[in-house]
Amino acid sequence: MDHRPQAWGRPRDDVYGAYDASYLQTSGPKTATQSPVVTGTSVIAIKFRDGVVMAADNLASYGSLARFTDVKRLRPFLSTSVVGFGGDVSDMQFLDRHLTELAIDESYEHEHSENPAKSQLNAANLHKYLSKLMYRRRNDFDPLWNQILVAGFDSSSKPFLASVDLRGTTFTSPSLASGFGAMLAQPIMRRYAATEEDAARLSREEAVNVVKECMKVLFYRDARSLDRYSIAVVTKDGVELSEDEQLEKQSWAFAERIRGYGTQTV
Amino acid sequence: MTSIGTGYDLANSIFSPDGRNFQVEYAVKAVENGGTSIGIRCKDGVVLAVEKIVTSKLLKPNANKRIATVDRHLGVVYSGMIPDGRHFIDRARDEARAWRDTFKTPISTADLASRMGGYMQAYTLYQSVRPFGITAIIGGFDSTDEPRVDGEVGTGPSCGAGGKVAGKTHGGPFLYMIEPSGLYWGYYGAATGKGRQAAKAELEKLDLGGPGGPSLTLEEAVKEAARIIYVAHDDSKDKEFELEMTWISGPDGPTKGLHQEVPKALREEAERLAKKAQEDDEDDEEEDVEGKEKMEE
Amino acid sequence: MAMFSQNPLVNGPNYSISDMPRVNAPEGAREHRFDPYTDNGGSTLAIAGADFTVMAGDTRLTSGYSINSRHHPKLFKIGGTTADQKDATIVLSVVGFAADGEALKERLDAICKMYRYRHGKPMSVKACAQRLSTILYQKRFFPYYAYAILGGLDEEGKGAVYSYDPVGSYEREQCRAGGAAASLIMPFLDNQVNFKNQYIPHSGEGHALLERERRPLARHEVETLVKDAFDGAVERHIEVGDGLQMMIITKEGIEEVLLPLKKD
Amino acid sequence: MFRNNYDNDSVTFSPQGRIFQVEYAAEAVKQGSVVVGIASNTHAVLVAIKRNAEELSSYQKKLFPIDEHVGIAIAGLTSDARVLSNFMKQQCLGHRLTYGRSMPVRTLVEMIGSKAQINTQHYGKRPYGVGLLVAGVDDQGPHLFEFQPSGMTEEMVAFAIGARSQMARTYLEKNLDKFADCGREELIRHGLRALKESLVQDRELTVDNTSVGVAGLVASDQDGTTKVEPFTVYDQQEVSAWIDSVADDKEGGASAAEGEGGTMEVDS
Repeated sequence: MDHRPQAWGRPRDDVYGAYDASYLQTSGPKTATQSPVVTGTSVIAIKFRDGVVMAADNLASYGSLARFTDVKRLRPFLSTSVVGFGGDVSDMQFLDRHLTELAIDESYEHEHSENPAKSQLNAANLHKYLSKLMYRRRNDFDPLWNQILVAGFDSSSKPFLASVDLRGTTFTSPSLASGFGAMLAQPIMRRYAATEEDAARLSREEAVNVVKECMKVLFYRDARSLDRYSIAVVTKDGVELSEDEQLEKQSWAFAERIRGYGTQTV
Repeated sequence: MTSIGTGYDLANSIFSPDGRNFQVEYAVKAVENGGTSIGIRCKDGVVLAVEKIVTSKLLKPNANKRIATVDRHLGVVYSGMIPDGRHFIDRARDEARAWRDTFKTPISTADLASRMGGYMQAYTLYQSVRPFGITAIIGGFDSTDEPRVDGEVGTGPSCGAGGKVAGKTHGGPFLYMIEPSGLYWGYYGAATGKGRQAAKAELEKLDLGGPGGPSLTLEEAVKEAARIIYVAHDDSKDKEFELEMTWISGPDGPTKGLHQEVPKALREEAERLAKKAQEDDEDDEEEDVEGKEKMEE
Repeated sequence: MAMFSQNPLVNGPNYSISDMPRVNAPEGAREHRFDPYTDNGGSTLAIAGADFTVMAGDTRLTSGYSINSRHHPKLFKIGGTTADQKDATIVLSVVGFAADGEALKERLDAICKMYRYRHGKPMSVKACAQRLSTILYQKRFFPYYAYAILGGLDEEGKGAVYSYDPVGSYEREQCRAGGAAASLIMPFLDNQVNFKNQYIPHSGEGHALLERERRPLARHEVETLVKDAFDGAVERHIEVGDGLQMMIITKEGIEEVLLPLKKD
Repeated sequence: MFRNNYDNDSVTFSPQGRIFQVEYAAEAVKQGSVVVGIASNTHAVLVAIKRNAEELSSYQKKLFPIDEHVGIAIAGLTSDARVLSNFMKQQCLGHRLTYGRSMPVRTLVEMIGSKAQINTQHYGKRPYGVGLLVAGVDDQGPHLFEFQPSGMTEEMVAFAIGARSQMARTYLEKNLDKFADCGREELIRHGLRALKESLVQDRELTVDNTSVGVAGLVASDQDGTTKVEPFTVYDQQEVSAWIDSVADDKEGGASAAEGEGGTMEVDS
């Protein structure tokens, strides 16, 4: 027994090493999120004639560690829109809970409407809301470390797809991709939907195929990706979300010819 | 009301020498002037109903709803001062949201009743406020599934530590009624407002609190609720009224665990039956009277 | 602290205890490694005429070398009675950090709408211009990273262009280019709009030549200038391209034109 | 000074469960000049009588635009109305900024309802001394709401509040069934006729004392979608044609209405 009561119940330094108190921020100014911790990689989406297709893999990485392999990063909202999250997973969970509350508040306002679907928040409204939220958090220097894609319909019932990031920057385009997808998937998607007119000619099947093809390319070349993914199709009939898809028809033949990496000796 | 004029009834939170808070009792009077509200807890859910007196022909029919949803699985109906009821619901919704913020899961019916009971009670404690002029009935269906955590991203382990326990049951239908004093009880069937006496008498005839639990199904309860409101209305026949009804079933029932308005077709059917039952009753009475007269002859 | 020093020989085993004195930073102070700004590229341009104003901007939105969107307008109608701004008479262009630009536009528009609600009349360009300066200056220590240009018609019906720096310094000008390609376009405007360095040949000795007479440009001349300016900028600047959005403000209202630019 | 011991403040119930201060506040509404509102399937209109303090003074405004899709008519304390009006304006603007859509009319009305209720439950506050008719359009179509000092808000097909408004309400009740299918102009005329019912003997509608406000949904000619006709207040010469159009049926009463809406019920 140590003679200092202050020491009772404490971990011993000679067993555990000195405690690193630096994270306690005992001095210096307060810090908010400075960097993402557990992260999700790309989210990709493309518009087509009657709606939008969105996909994201089911991996949450901790640095280079594939930490969680069953993480759903596409979330339906009011069964009329889909929100896809890239970036920090805990911030995504915060946003998901926030959106649940928003959806409940929204149902309060319209529970007695004759036709609630007509006046409920559509994807454009939701994107506007999220952009205000993200921008406010960046103003507070406490950003939500995500890039978010929102898919659904706007007030004139046209397919809607837009993005907002941790700084509150918003933009829209016939196809969108966050993270690695902006480099690898976006050029492929733009081949099929360079303009709104192109997108309006795409069929659902074509759009789904393009997205699946992009997910494959991303799995091949993005080290923080997974071959299990979620895919959502938003149409006027609602959201069809499947959360446990497997990448099909992978070909690793090309990998055999790549030299200079890994354990190869030649 | 023997103590009117003695001065103990002029401010809230004042005890009279015999230990009463008159302002709370007067608030109950405001409730007793309001349209009748009832709630029925049955086998597979809860039904709420309210009698809305049509005060003006110019009101838009069926546009002004009185039963409100709190979170997704709870319904609140009230009798008394309607603006106070709106305030009550705003607060109930805030409580439900605060619960979710803290516990990441929907609030249970019992917990909401407790929170709101506390809130109402606080309005009997100070001279600077007045009690609520309402009695509220809270009905809800607490999820029978393993409660999900808001924002969870995966499904978690299916068994073992942190996993699911086989055979464990959760939730079910619940019904509470809160009075202006903040007092609340759980009920099998609850009634308040102008026609509460008649309504209570009818509720007691239903098999709600038997040892094997209520045998009444939701659909039957809807029809009973409509009938009871019609019976309770009897006394103020001169004024027209609208019947508003909502229900909450379990995840396998018609509302899938949500608090919703009773579908129009079912409500109209229930109203038709209620009117028919009433007419039959009246006929019986007339026959009774005739019978008596004959006897006297 | 001393009691729990890191010397096990003297004191026996040591224990980790967070009893370090708390040096409190000033209330609300925050350390950050988060950069709240980014440059979304693009360029804007405004030219005032005798009875019109032409505002223009490209529609590309970039971050780094990525093109985020090929159609992201930088021109906004301000102060109309309705959300669709059908009866607006003022145009704001913003370039720089797109999220700040958007926020700036919405604040100015909200202020114009409150002005109309309170005073029952629309805000003049002059008043709006002054107010915009105040908005920018109020955020002097966390500025909107946005180069704004405000265009409209003044009380006499003449074209008015006001240009701003991010912290609210502003002046009324004949013309102004902003954003990524401002340094490419501005000299061209100096020459073509204000006739800088244009002298009448043989009108004097040596370099003491007479300047070419200044005259206000006609609308079609201005529109051609704008197109030429952007075609040039697209050629030389990677952040400019995709589409050219033009708004022409006259006493009849605001006319909007969308033209293609190179998408490379 | 007081009628009884229970009417000093809004935190005391009478033995019957009434709150006299709130009831007295409702009386203040009846001091204001009359306003009428009607909603059809396509439009919501407000019409009002403006008062002037004396011959040469200006007329008190009765209709206020709140946002492009909503307007209000007031009866009672104008300064209280201004507080509510500013609040509503701010809420609408905020909602538009946050969600990029116009605020649902019911949501807006319930907000002021909640605000007013607080004033009836706390010592040191007083109920608002004003009643409102709120007319607007949203995704669910046109709406008309009544707001009372108690915080009570109700959606109406048509309604009138203010001095002598009972006569206007009687007119509205008689013509209730016609409103739903009324066109814009006919709806305004119904409003003006209801207003006339409430006028004091030998006073009439003039361009100086009459205000009209309209919001509506207009079918767009291009793609069949509906567009919002923003809430607009009409005064002075803008209302003269409407006043003229209801001027001649003063005695006949029913004649003008009969043409379009079938026979009008006549009091026996």
